[in-house]
Amino acid sequence: MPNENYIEFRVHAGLEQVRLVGISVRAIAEQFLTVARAQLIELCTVEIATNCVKHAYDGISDGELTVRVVPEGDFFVVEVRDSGKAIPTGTFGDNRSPFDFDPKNTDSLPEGGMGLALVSAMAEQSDYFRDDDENVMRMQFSRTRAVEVTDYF
Amino acid sequence: MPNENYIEFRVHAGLEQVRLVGISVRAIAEQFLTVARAQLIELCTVEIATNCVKHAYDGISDGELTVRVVPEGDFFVVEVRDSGKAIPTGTFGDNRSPFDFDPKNTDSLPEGGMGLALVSAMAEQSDYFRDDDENVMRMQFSRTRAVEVTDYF
Amino acid sequence: MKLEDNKCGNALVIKLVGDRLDAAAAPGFKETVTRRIDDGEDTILLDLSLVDFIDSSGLGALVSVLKRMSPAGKLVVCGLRDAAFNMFRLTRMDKVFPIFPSQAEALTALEA
Amino acid sequence: MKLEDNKCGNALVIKLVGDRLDAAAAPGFKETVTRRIDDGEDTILLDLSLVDFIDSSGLGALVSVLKRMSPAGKLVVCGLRDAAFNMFRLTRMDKVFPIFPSQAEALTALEA
Ligand SMILES: Nc1ncnc2c1ncn2[C@@H]1O[C@H](COP(=O)(O)OP(=O)(O)O)[C@@H](O)[C@H]1O
Ligand SMILES: Nc1ncnc2c1ncn2[C@@H]1O[C@H](COP(=O)(O)OP(=O)(O)O)[C@@H](O)[C@H]1O
Repeated sequence: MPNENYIEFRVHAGLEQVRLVGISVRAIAEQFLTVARAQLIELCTVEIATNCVKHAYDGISDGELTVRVVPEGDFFVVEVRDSGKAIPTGTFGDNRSPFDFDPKNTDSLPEGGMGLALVSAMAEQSDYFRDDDENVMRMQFSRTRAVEVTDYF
Repeated sequence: MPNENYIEFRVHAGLEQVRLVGISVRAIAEQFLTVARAQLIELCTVEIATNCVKHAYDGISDGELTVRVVPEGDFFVVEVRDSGKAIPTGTFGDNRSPFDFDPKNTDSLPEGGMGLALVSAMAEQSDYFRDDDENVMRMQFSRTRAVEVTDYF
Repeated sequence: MKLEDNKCGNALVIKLVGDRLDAAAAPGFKETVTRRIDDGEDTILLDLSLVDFIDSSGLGALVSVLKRMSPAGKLVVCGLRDAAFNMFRLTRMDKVFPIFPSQAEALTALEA
Repeated sequence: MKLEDNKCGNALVIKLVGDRLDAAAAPGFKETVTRRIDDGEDTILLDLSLVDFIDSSGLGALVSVLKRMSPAGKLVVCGLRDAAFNMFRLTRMDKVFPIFPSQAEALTALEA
Protein backbone atom coordinates (compact mmCIF):
# COMPACT_ATOMS: atom_id res chain seq x y z
CA MET A 1 0.00 0.00 0.00
CA PRO A 2 1.48 3.32 -0.98
CA ASN A 3 1.93 5.94 1.71
CA GLU A 4 -1.20 8.06 1.57
CA ASN A 5 0.04 10.80 3.80
CA TYR A 6 1.51 13.13 1.24
CA ILE A 7 0.86 16.57 -0.14
CA GLU A 8 1.73 17.02 -3.77
CA PHE A 9 2.11 20.42 -5.38
CA ARG A 10 1.98 20.88 -9.12
CA VAL A 11 2.90 24.24 -10.51
CA HIS A 12 4.17 25.89 -13.61
CA ALA A 13 7.95 26.03 -13.35
CA GLY A 14 8.43 29.72 -12.57
CA LEU A 15 10.15 31.64 -9.80
CA GLU A 16 6.91 33.11 -8.43
CA GLN A 17 5.52 29.58 -8.11
CA VAL A 18 8.72 28.44 -6.41
CA ARG A 19 8.21 31.16 -3.80
CA LEU A 20 4.62 30.13 -3.08
CA VAL A 21 5.47 26.45 -2.89
CA GLY A 22 8.35 27.28 -0.55
CA ILE A 23 6.01 29.21 1.74
CA SER A 24 3.50 26.33 1.71
CA VAL A 25 6.11 23.69 2.41
CA ARG A 26 7.36 25.72 5.36
CA ALA A 27 3.81 26.09 6.73
CA ILE A 28 3.35 22.32 6.53
CA ALA A 29 6.79 21.58 7.98
CA GLU A 30 6.01 23.83 10.96
CA GLN A 31 3.25 21.41 11.89
CA PHE A 32 5.84 18.68 12.42
CA LEU A 33 9.15 20.35 13.19
CA THR A 34 10.53 23.46 14.86
CA VAL A 35 10.28 26.80 13.10
CA ALA A 36 14.05 26.82 12.49
CA ARG A 37 13.99 23.36 10.90
CA ALA A 38 10.97 24.31 8.82
CA GLN A 39 12.91 27.32 7.51
CA LEU A 40 15.77 25.06 6.43
CA ILE A 41 13.31 22.77 4.66
CA GLU A 42 11.83 25.75 2.84
CA LEU A 43 15.35 26.82 1.86
CA CYS A 44 16.29 23.40 0.46
CA THR A 45 12.99 23.10 -1.42
CA VAL A 46 13.45 26.54 -2.95
CA GLU A 47 17.08 25.79 -3.91
CA ILE A 48 16.15 22.65 -5.80
CA ALA A 49 12.99 24.05 -7.36
CA THR A 50 14.92 27.15 -8.49
CA ASN A 51 17.47 24.87 -10.16
CA CYS A 52 14.64 23.19 -12.06
CA VAL A 53 13.47 26.55 -13.35
CA LYS A 54 16.93 27.94 -14.12
CA HIS A 55 18.85 24.87 -15.25
CA ALA A 56 16.56 21.94 -16.07
CA TYR A 57 14.14 24.08 -18.07
CA ASP A 58 16.50 26.86 -19.03
CA GLY A 59 14.68 29.14 -21.38
CA ILE A 60 11.87 26.71 -22.12
CA SER A 61 9.09 28.24 -20.12
CA ASP A 62 6.31 25.68 -20.35
CA GLY A 63 7.66 23.14 -17.90
CA GLU A 64 5.90 21.82 -14.84
CA LEU A 65 7.28 21.25 -11.39
CA THR A 66 6.05 18.73 -8.85
CA VAL A 67 6.91 18.92 -5.18
CA ARG A 68 5.77 16.10 -2.96
CA VAL A 69 5.94 16.38 0.80
CA VAL A 70 5.64 13.29 2.96
CA PRO A 71 5.47 14.25 6.63
CA GLU A 72 5.43 10.75 8.00
CA GLY A 73 7.57 8.43 10.02
CA ASP A 74 10.97 9.53 11.29
CA PHE A 75 11.65 11.64 8.26
CA PHE A 76 10.02 14.63 6.67
CA VAL A 77 10.58 13.89 2.99
CA VAL A 78 10.52 16.44 0.17
CA GLU A 79 10.74 15.25 -3.43
CA VAL A 80 11.13 17.71 -6.30
CA ARG A 81 10.45 16.52 -9.87
CA ASP A 82 10.81 18.10 -13.26
CA SER A 83 10.87 16.79 -16.80
CA GLY A 84 13.68 19.02 -18.04
CA LYS A 85 17.35 18.34 -18.67
CA ALA A 86 19.17 15.97 -16.37
CA ILE A 87 21.78 17.34 -13.97
CA PRO A 88 25.17 16.71 -15.62
CA THR A 89 26.83 13.62 -14.15
CA GLY A 90 29.16 14.42 -11.31
CA THR A 91 27.50 17.73 -10.40
CA PHE A 92 25.64 16.35 -7.47
CA GLY A 93 27.71 14.71 -4.80
CA ASP A 94 30.68 16.80 -5.80
CA ASN A 95 32.85 16.94 -2.72
CA ARG A 96 34.37 20.38 -3.01
CA SER A 97 32.42 22.72 -0.76
CA PRO A 98 31.86 26.27 -1.96
CA PHE A 99 31.93 27.28 1.71
CA ASP A 100 35.52 26.21 2.13
CA PHE A 101 36.66 29.74 1.40
CA ASP A 102 39.10 32.03 3.14
CA PRO A 103 36.95 34.79 4.67
CA LYS A 104 39.83 37.26 4.35
CA ASN A 105 40.27 36.60 0.65
CA THR A 106 37.35 38.17 -1.20
CA ASP A 107 38.34 36.52 -4.47
CA SER A 108 37.79 33.08 -2.95
CA LEU A 109 34.14 33.75 -2.09
CA PRO A 110 31.47 31.90 -4.09
CA GLU A 111 28.92 33.86 -6.12
CA GLY A 112 27.02 30.75 -7.18
CA GLY A 113 27.09 26.99 -7.05
CA MET A 114 25.95 26.99 -3.43
CA GLY A 115 22.46 25.49 -3.76
CA LEU A 116 23.32 21.80 -4.03
CA ALA A 117 25.99 22.12 -1.36
CA LEU A 118 23.46 23.61 1.05
CA VAL A 119 21.06 20.76 0.42
CA SER A 120 23.76 18.09 0.83
CA ALA A 121 24.75 19.64 4.13
CA MET A 122 21.32 20.26 5.58
CA ALA A 123 19.27 17.25 4.58
CA GLU A 124 20.05 14.09 6.54
CA GLN A 125 19.90 12.32 3.20
CA SER A 126 19.59 13.61 -0.34
CA ASP A 127 19.51 11.66 -3.57
CA TYR A 128 19.22 12.65 -7.17
CA PHE A 129 17.93 10.16 -9.70
CA ARG A 130 16.11 9.86 -13.03
CA ASP A 131 12.65 8.30 -13.03
CA ASP A 132 11.48 7.69 -16.59
CA ASP A 133 12.05 11.06 -18.18
CA GLU A 134 11.90 12.98 -14.95
CA ASN A 135 14.58 14.32 -12.66
CA VAL A 136 13.92 13.59 -9.03
CA MET A 137 15.64 15.14 -6.06
CA ARG A 138 14.65 13.43 -2.86
CA MET A 139 15.55 15.08 0.43
CA GLN A 140 14.98 13.56 3.83
CA PHE A 141 14.97 15.60 7.00
CA SER A 142 15.09 13.87 10.35
CA ARG A 143 12.15 14.69 12.57
CA THR A 144 13.80 13.58 15.75
CA ARG A 145 17.27 15.04 15.44
CA ALA A 146 17.52 18.49 16.93
CA VAL A 147 19.96 20.33 14.77
CA GLU A 148 21.72 23.55 15.55
CA VAL A 149 22.68 25.80 12.69
CA THR A 150 26.23 25.73 14.04
CA ASP A 151 26.37 21.97 13.42
CA TYR A 152 26.75 22.57 9.71
CA PHE A 153 30.05 23.08 7.83
CA MET B 1 -2.93 30.52 -23.15
CA PRO B 2 -3.93 28.93 -19.85
CA ASN B 3 -3.24 30.87 -16.71
CA GLU B 4 0.12 29.61 -15.48
CA ASN B 5 -0.02 31.25 -12.11
CA TYR B 6 -1.62 28.46 -10.12
CA ILE B 7 -0.68 26.14 -7.31
CA GLU B 8 -2.29 22.74 -7.47
CA PHE B 9 -2.41 20.41 -4.48
CA ARG B 10 -3.07 16.72 -4.90
CA VAL B 11 -3.66 14.69 -1.81
CA HIS B 12 -5.30 11.57 -0.61
CA ALA B 13 -8.83 12.47 0.50
CA GLY B 14 -8.40 12.33 4.27
CA LEU B 15 -9.05 14.78 7.07
CA GLU B 16 -5.37 15.09 8.01
CA GLN B 17 -4.61 16.06 4.40
CA VAL B 18 -7.47 18.57 4.43
CA ARG B 19 -5.87 20.22 7.45
CA LEU B 20 -2.47 20.50 5.78
CA VAL B 21 -3.91 21.81 2.53
CA GLY B 22 -5.95 24.35 4.51
CA ILE B 23 -2.83 25.58 6.27
CA SER B 24 -0.97 25.84 2.95
CA VAL B 25 -3.77 27.68 1.22
CA ARG B 26 -3.89 30.18 4.06
CA ALA B 27 -0.11 30.71 3.87
CA ILE B 28 -0.42 31.43 0.16
CA ALA B 29 -3.50 33.63 0.58
CA GLU B 30 -1.64 35.72 3.16
CA GLN B 31 0.78 36.73 0.42
CA PHE B 32 -2.07 38.43 -1.44
CA LEU B 33 -4.75 39.33 1.10
CA THR B 34 -5.11 40.35 4.74
CA VAL B 35 -4.65 37.75 7.46
CA ALA B 36 -8.40 37.84 8.22
CA ARG B 37 -9.36 37.26 4.59
CA ALA B 38 -6.80 34.47 4.33
CA GLN B 39 -8.40 32.80 7.35
CA LEU B 40 -11.80 32.89 5.64
CA ILE B 41 -10.29 31.37 2.52
CA GLU B 42 -8.76 28.58 4.61
CA LEU B 43 -12.15 28.02 6.24
CA CYS B 44 -14.01 27.77 2.91
CA THR B 45 -11.35 25.46 1.47
CA VAL B 46 -11.53 23.20 4.49
CA GLU B 47 -15.36 23.14 4.43
CA ILE B 48 -15.49 22.02 0.83
CA ALA B 49 -12.58 19.57 1.08
CA THR B 50 -14.12 18.05 4.22
CA ASN B 51 -17.37 17.54 2.31
CA CYS B 52 -15.42 15.65 -0.35
CA VAL B 53 -13.99 13.34 2.28
CA LYS B 54 -17.22 12.89 4.23
CA HIS B 55 -19.88 12.97 1.52
CA ALA B 56 -18.43 12.54 -1.96
CA TYR B 57 -16.20 9.63 -0.92
CA ASP B 58 -18.18 8.45 2.07
CA GLY B 59 -16.55 5.30 3.29
CA ILE B 60 -14.49 4.72 0.16
CA SER B 61 -11.08 5.67 1.38
CA ASP B 62 -8.95 5.61 -1.73
CA GLY B 63 -10.13 8.85 -3.29
CA GLU B 64 -8.00 11.77 -4.31
CA LEU B 65 -8.60 15.44 -3.79
CA THR B 66 -7.28 18.28 -5.92
CA VAL B 67 -7.20 21.87 -4.75
CA ARG B 68 -6.10 24.50 -7.21
CA VAL B 69 -5.33 28.03 -6.08
CA VAL B 70 -5.11 30.83 -8.63
CA PRO B 71 -3.89 34.00 -6.98
CA GLU B 72 -4.19 36.22 -9.99
CA GLY B 73 -6.19 39.14 -11.26
CA ASP B 74 -8.94 40.67 -9.15
CA PHE B 75 -9.91 37.36 -7.63
CA PHE B 76 -8.19 34.80 -5.52
CA VAL B 77 -9.71 31.60 -6.88
CA VAL B 78 -9.85 28.25 -5.10
CA GLU B 79 -11.12 25.19 -6.94
CA VAL B 80 -11.73 21.89 -5.14
CA ARG B 81 -12.13 18.70 -7.19
CA ASP B 82 -12.97 15.13 -6.33
CA SER B 83 -14.11 12.13 -8.34
CA GLY B 84 -16.68 10.88 -5.85
CA LYS B 85 -20.46 11.13 -5.77
CA ALA B 86 -22.09 14.27 -7.08
CA ILE B 87 -23.78 16.66 -4.65
CA PRO B 88 -27.51 15.89 -4.81
CA THR B 89 -29.32 18.40 -7.02
CA GLY B 90 -30.74 21.29 -5.09
CA THR B 91 -28.32 20.98 -2.15
CA PHE B 92 -26.11 23.76 -3.26
CA GLY B 93 -27.74 27.10 -3.77
CA ASP B 94 -30.45 26.19 -1.27
CA ASN B 95 -31.75 29.48 0.06
CA ARG B 96 -32.63 28.59 3.61
CA SER B 97 -29.82 29.75 5.83
CA PRO B 98 -28.92 27.57 8.80
CA PHE B 99 -27.93 30.79 10.56
CA ASP B 100 -31.46 32.12 10.49
CA PHE B 101 -32.05 30.72 13.97
CA ASP B 102 -33.53 32.22 17.09
CA PRO B 103 -30.62 32.56 19.52
CA LYS B 104 -32.97 32.14 22.48
CA ASN B 105 -34.38 28.87 21.16
CA THR B 106 -31.76 26.18 21.58
CA ASP B 107 -33.75 23.67 19.52
CA SER B 108 -33.53 25.92 16.47
CA LEU B 109 -29.72 25.91 16.41
CA PRO B 110 -27.99 24.02 13.59
CA GLU B 111 -25.66 21.11 14.41
CA GLY B 112 -24.69 20.57 10.79
CA GLY B 113 -25.43 21.69 7.28
CA MET B 114 -23.47 24.91 7.77
CA GLY B 115 -20.52 24.35 5.45
CA LEU B 116 -22.08 25.20 2.10
CA ALA B 117 -23.93 28.16 3.61
CA LEU B 118 -20.68 29.58 4.95
CA VAL B 119 -19.07 29.29 1.55
CA SER B 120 -22.03 30.88 -0.25
CA ALA B 121 -21.90 33.77 2.16
CA MET B 122 -18.18 34.36 2.24
CA ALA B 123 -17.02 33.83 -1.31
CA GLU B 124 -17.89 36.65 -3.69
CA GLN B 125 -18.84 33.92 -6.13
CA SER B 126 -19.15 30.16 -5.76
CA ASP B 127 -20.19 27.60 -8.32
CA TYR B 128 -20.57 23.88 -8.23
CA PHE B 129 -20.39 21.87 -11.44
CA ARG B 130 -19.48 18.45 -12.86
CA ASP B 131 -16.48 18.26 -15.16
CA ASP B 132 -16.30 14.82 -16.77
CA ASP B 133 -16.60 12.53 -13.79
CA GLU B 134 -15.36 15.06 -11.30
CA ASN B 135 -17.12 17.38 -8.91
CA VAL B 136 -15.78 20.89 -8.98
CA MET B 137 -16.44 23.62 -6.48
CA ARG B 138 -15.05 26.93 -7.62
CA MET B 139 -14.83 29.78 -5.13
CA GLN B 140 -13.77 33.29 -5.98
CA PHE B 141 -12.65 35.76 -3.37
CA SER B 142 -12.29 39.39 -4.25
CA ARG B 143 -8.82 40.74 -3.72
CA THR B 144 -9.86 44.36 -3.69
CA ARG B 145 -12.97 44.32 -1.54
CA ALA B 146 -12.18 44.88 2.11
CA VAL B 147 -14.67 42.77 3.97
CA GLU B 148 -15.58 42.99 7.60
CA VAL B 149 -16.73 39.86 9.34
CA THR B 150 -19.85 41.77 10.37
CA ASP B 151 -20.81 42.19 6.72
CA TYR B 152 -21.97 38.60 6.58
CA PHE B 153 -25.47 37.35 7.42
CA MET C 1 -7.53 16.73 20.40
CA LYS C 2 -6.70 16.49 24.10
CA LEU C 3 -9.04 18.00 26.67
CA GLU C 4 -7.90 19.08 30.13
CA ASP C 5 -10.49 19.00 32.91
CA ASN C 6 -10.29 21.13 35.98
CA LYS C 7 -12.92 21.63 38.66
CA CYS C 8 -13.26 25.21 40.00
CA GLY C 9 -15.99 25.36 42.63
CA ASN C 10 -19.17 24.26 40.86
CA ALA C 11 -17.76 24.81 37.42
CA LEU C 12 -15.96 22.30 35.27
CA VAL C 13 -13.29 24.04 33.20
CA ILE C 14 -12.47 22.14 30.01
CA LYS C 15 -9.47 23.40 28.11
CA LEU C 16 -8.97 22.31 24.51
CA VAL C 17 -5.32 21.41 24.10
CA GLY C 18 -4.82 21.63 20.35
CA ASP C 19 -5.06 24.37 17.80
CA ARG C 20 -7.91 23.14 15.62
CA LEU C 21 -11.52 22.27 16.33
CA ASP C 22 -12.26 20.80 12.90
CA ALA C 23 -13.91 17.73 11.40
CA ALA C 24 -11.08 15.54 12.68
CA ALA C 25 -11.28 16.86 16.24
CA ALA C 26 -15.03 17.45 16.58
CA PRO C 27 -16.23 13.86 17.24
CA GLY C 28 -13.78 13.28 20.12
CA PHE C 29 -14.56 16.68 21.61
CA LYS C 30 -18.29 16.08 21.43
CA GLU C 31 -18.03 12.61 22.95
CA THR C 32 -15.90 13.68 25.90
CA VAL C 33 -17.93 16.76 26.79
CA THR C 34 -21.20 14.87 26.37
CA ARG C 35 -19.95 12.26 28.84
CA ARG C 36 -19.17 14.95 31.41
CA ILE C 37 -22.66 16.41 31.01
CA ASP C 38 -24.24 12.99 31.35
CA ASP C 39 -22.14 12.46 34.48
CA GLY C 40 -23.94 15.45 36.01
CA GLU C 41 -21.77 18.50 35.27
CA ASP C 42 -24.14 21.43 34.76
CA THR C 43 -21.81 24.41 34.81
CA ILE C 44 -19.18 24.16 32.09
CA LEU C 45 -16.57 26.62 30.93
CA LEU C 46 -14.84 25.80 27.62
CA ASP C 47 -11.42 27.41 27.37
CA LEU C 48 -10.65 27.84 23.67
CA SER C 49 -7.54 29.96 24.12
CA LEU C 50 -5.31 27.54 22.20
CA VAL C 51 -7.70 27.12 19.29
CA ASP C 52 -6.98 29.14 16.19
CA PHE C 53 -9.24 27.37 13.74
CA ILE C 54 -12.89 26.33 14.09
CA ASP C 55 -14.86 25.06 11.12
CA SER C 56 -18.55 24.22 10.78
CA SER C 57 -17.97 20.71 12.13
CA GLY C 58 -16.35 22.17 15.23
CA LEU C 59 -19.16 24.66 15.65
CA GLY C 60 -21.71 21.87 15.18
CA ALA C 61 -20.05 19.95 18.01
CA LEU C 62 -20.27 23.03 20.25
CA VAL C 63 -23.98 23.38 19.46
CA SER C 64 -24.49 19.67 20.14
CA VAL C 65 -23.04 19.83 23.62
CA LEU C 66 -25.00 23.01 24.32
CA LYS C 67 -28.21 21.17 23.40
CA ARG C 68 -27.21 18.32 25.69
CA MET C 69 -27.15 20.58 28.75
CA SER C 70 -30.15 20.57 31.05
CA PRO C 71 -32.27 23.76 30.76
CA ALA C 72 -30.97 24.94 34.13
CA GLY C 73 -27.33 24.29 33.17
CA LYS C 74 -24.79 26.83 31.95
CA LEU C 75 -22.23 26.46 29.20
CA VAL C 76 -19.93 29.37 28.40
CA VAL C 77 -16.74 29.84 26.41
CA CYS C 78 -13.63 31.91 27.00
CA GLY C 79 -10.29 32.84 25.48
CA LEU C 80 -11.42 33.16 21.87
CA ARG C 81 -8.64 34.10 19.52
CA ASP C 82 -9.38 36.21 16.44
CA ALA C 83 -10.16 33.39 14.02
CA ALA C 84 -12.40 31.61 16.52
CA PHE C 85 -14.19 34.82 17.47
CA ASN C 86 -14.77 35.65 13.81
CA MET C 87 -16.31 32.21 13.32
CA PHE C 88 -18.75 32.85 16.20
CA ARG C 89 -19.70 36.25 14.79
CA LEU C 90 -19.99 35.01 11.22
CA THR C 91 -22.50 32.36 12.24
CA ARG C 92 -24.31 34.47 14.88
CA MET C 93 -23.22 31.99 17.53
CA ASP C 94 -21.89 34.95 19.51
CA LYS C 95 -25.57 35.55 20.33
CA VAL C 96 -25.96 31.99 21.59
CA PHE C 97 -22.87 31.29 23.68
CA PRO C 98 -21.87 33.64 26.51
CA ILE C 99 -18.29 34.62 25.65
CA PHE C 100 -15.68 35.82 28.17
CA PRO C 101 -12.15 37.07 27.60
CA SER C 102 -10.53 34.87 30.24
CA GLN C 103 -11.17 31.96 32.59
CA ALA C 104 -11.11 34.32 35.57
CA GLU C 105 -13.81 36.59 34.15
CA ALA C 106 -15.95 33.64 33.11
CA LEU C 107 -15.67 32.04 36.56
CA THR C 108 -16.60 35.27 38.32
CA ALA C 109 -19.70 35.58 36.12
CA LEU C 110 -20.65 31.93 36.65
CA GLU C 111 -20.43 32.32 40.42
CA ALA C 112 -22.57 35.47 40.48
CA MET D 1 12.22 44.01 -4.74
CA LYS D 2 12.26 47.72 -3.98
CA LEU D 3 15.39 49.34 -2.54
CA GLU D 4 15.31 52.54 -0.49
CA ASP D 5 18.43 54.71 -0.58
CA ASN D 6 19.34 57.11 2.14
CA LYS D 7 22.59 59.03 2.57
CA CYS D 8 23.88 59.29 6.17
CA GLY D 9 27.14 61.24 6.26
CA ASN D 10 29.57 59.28 4.09
CA ALA D 11 27.51 56.14 4.19
CA LEU D 12 24.81 55.07 1.77
CA VAL D 13 22.10 53.18 3.60
CA ILE D 14 20.21 50.80 1.32
CA LYS D 15 17.12 49.23 2.79
CA LEU D 16 15.58 46.20 1.10
CA VAL D 17 11.83 46.70 1.01
CA GLY D 18 10.52 43.18 0.55
CA ASP D 19 10.67 40.01 2.54
CA ARG D 20 12.63 37.74 0.23
CA LEU D 21 16.09 37.99 -1.29
CA ASP D 22 15.71 34.99 -3.58
CA ALA D 23 16.37 34.05 -7.21
CA ALA D 24 13.56 36.37 -8.34
CA ALA D 25 14.84 39.37 -6.37
CA ALA D 26 18.61 38.83 -6.63
CA PRO D 27 19.23 40.17 -10.17
CA GLY D 28 17.49 43.51 -9.50
CA PHE D 29 19.21 43.88 -6.16
CA LYS D 30 22.62 43.16 -7.65
CA GLU D 31 22.11 45.56 -10.55
CA THR D 32 20.96 48.46 -8.40
CA VAL D 33 23.67 48.14 -5.77
CA THR D 34 26.35 47.62 -8.42
CA ARG D 35 25.26 50.86 -10.07
CA ARG D 36 25.63 52.74 -6.78
CA ILE D 37 29.13 51.35 -6.29
CA ASP D 38 30.10 52.25 -9.85
CA ASP D 39 28.73 55.75 -9.17
CA GLY D 40 31.34 56.09 -6.41
CA GLU D 41 29.67 54.98 -3.19
CA ASP D 42 32.35 53.32 -1.08
CA THR D 43 30.66 53.01 2.30
CA ILE D 44 27.47 51.01 2.09
CA LEU D 45 25.15 49.74 4.78
CA LEU D 46 22.57 47.14 3.71
CA ASP D 47 19.53 47.12 5.98
CA LEU D 48 17.99 43.63 5.78
CA SER D 49 15.52 44.10 8.61
CA LEU D 50 12.49 43.32 6.43
CA VAL D 51 14.03 40.22 4.84
CA ASP D 52 12.99 36.88 6.27
CA PHE D 53 14.23 34.61 3.52
CA ILE D 54 17.60 34.55 1.77
CA ASP D 55 18.56 31.72 -0.54
CA SER D 56 21.84 30.91 -2.27
CA SER D 57 20.96 33.22 -5.17
CA GLY D 58 20.42 36.10 -2.74
CA LEU D 59 23.64 35.31 -0.96
CA GLY D 60 25.44 35.11 -4.30
CA ALA D 61 24.19 38.61 -5.11
CA LEU D 62 25.50 39.89 -1.77
CA VAL D 63 28.91 38.36 -2.49
CA SER D 64 28.88 39.88 -5.99
CA VAL D 65 28.36 43.40 -4.72
CA LEU D 66 30.98 42.87 -2.04
CA LYS D 67 33.49 41.88 -4.73
CA ARG D 68 32.56 44.98 -6.69
CA MET D 69 33.64 47.31 -3.87
CA SER D 70 37.03 48.94 -4.10
CA PRO D 71 39.57 47.43 -1.66
CA ALA D 72 39.34 50.54 0.50
CA GLY D 73 35.53 50.48 0.55
CA LYS D 74 33.28 49.12 3.29
CA LEU D 75 30.11 47.11 2.94
CA VAL D 76 28.27 46.02 6.06
CA VAL D 77 24.84 44.59 6.84
CA CYS D 78 22.38 45.20 9.67
CA GLY D 79 19.01 44.11 10.99
CA LEU D 80 19.30 40.40 10.25
CA ARG D 81 16.25 38.44 11.29
CA ASP D 82 16.62 34.84 12.47
CA ALA D 83 16.28 33.13 9.10
CA ALA D 84 18.66 35.56 7.42
CA PHE D 85 21.20 35.32 10.23
CA ASN D 86 21.04 31.51 10.10
CA MET D 87 21.77 31.67 6.38
CA PHE D 88 24.87 33.78 7.03
CA ARG D 89 26.08 31.39 9.71
CA LEU D 90 25.28 28.26 7.71
CA THR D 91 27.42 29.44 4.84
CA ARG D 92 30.16 31.05 6.97
CA MET D 93 29.31 34.42 5.44
CA ASP D 94 29.06 35.79 8.98
CA LYS D 95 32.87 35.72 8.86
CA VAL D 96 32.88 37.77 5.68
CA PHE D 97 30.30 40.51 6.19
CA PRO D 98 30.45 42.77 9.24
CA ILE D 99 27.01 42.35 10.85
CA PHE D 100 25.33 44.91 13.13
CA PRO D 101 22.05 44.70 15.02
CA SER D 102 20.71 48.07 13.88
CA GLN D 103 21.36 50.94 11.47
CA ALA D 104 22.44 53.15 14.37
CA GLU D 105 25.09 50.72 15.58
CA ALA D 106 26.35 50.10 12.06
CA LEU D 107 26.61 53.82 11.35
CA THR D 108 28.52 54.47 14.57
CA ALA D 109 30.99 51.74 13.66
CA LEU D 110 31.36 53.03 10.10
CA GLU D 111 32.13 56.53 11.34
CA ALA D 112 34.76 55.35 13.81
N1 LIG E 1 17.91 20.55 -12.13
C1 LIG E 1 19.08 20.72 -12.77
N2 LIG E 1 19.21 20.43 -14.08
C2 LIG E 1 20.38 20.62 -14.73
N3 LIG E 1 21.48 21.10 -14.14
C3 LIG E 1 21.44 21.42 -12.86
C4 LIG E 1 20.24 21.25 -12.09
N4 LIG E 1 20.48 21.63 -10.83
C5 LIG E 1 21.77 22.02 -10.79
N5 LIG E 1 22.36 21.90 -12.01
C6 LIG E 1 23.77 22.22 -12.33
O1 LIG E 1 24.50 22.18 -11.10
C7 LIG E 1 25.16 23.42 -10.85
C8 LIG E 1 25.20 23.72 -9.35
O2 LIG E 1 23.91 24.00 -8.86
P1 LIG E 1 23.74 24.84 -7.52
O3 LIG E 1 24.66 24.28 -6.51
O4 LIG E 1 22.31 24.87 -7.15
O5 LIG E 1 24.25 26.28 -7.88
P2 LIG E 1 23.72 27.38 -8.92
O6 LIG E 1 22.36 26.99 -9.34
O7 LIG E 1 23.76 28.64 -8.13
O8 LIG E 1 24.73 27.38 -10.04
C9 LIG E 1 24.36 24.44 -11.64
O9 LIG E 1 25.11 25.57 -11.99
C10 LIG E 1 23.94 23.62 -12.87
O10 LIG E 1 24.97 23.60 -13.83
N1 LIG F 1 -19.05 16.84 -2.05
C1 LIG F 1 -20.31 16.39 -1.75
N2 LIG F 1 -20.79 15.26 -2.30
C2 LIG F 1 -22.02 14.81 -1.98
N3 LIG F 1 -22.86 15.44 -1.14
C3 LIG F 1 -22.44 16.57 -0.56
C4 LIG F 1 -21.14 17.11 -0.83
N4 LIG F 1 -21.01 18.26 -0.13
C5 LIG F 1 -22.15 18.42 0.54
N5 LIG F 1 -23.03 17.42 0.29
C6 LIG F 1 -24.39 17.30 0.86
O1 LIG F 1 -24.80 18.60 1.26
C7 LIG F 1 -25.13 18.63 2.64
C8 LIG F 1 -24.77 20.00 3.24
O2 LIG F 1 -23.36 20.15 3.30
P1 LIG F 1 -22.72 21.15 4.36
O3 LIG F 1 -23.46 22.44 4.28
O4 LIG F 1 -21.27 21.23 4.12
O5 LIG F 1 -23.03 20.54 5.77
P2 LIG F 1 -22.57 19.16 6.46
O6 LIG F 1 -21.43 18.61 5.67
O7 LIG F 1 -22.18 19.60 7.83
O8 LIG F 1 -23.76 18.29 6.44
C9 LIG F 1 -24.37 17.47 3.24
O9 LIG F 1 -24.97 16.99 4.41
C10 LIG F 1 -24.42 16.44 2.10
O10 LIG F 1 -25.62 15.74 2.13
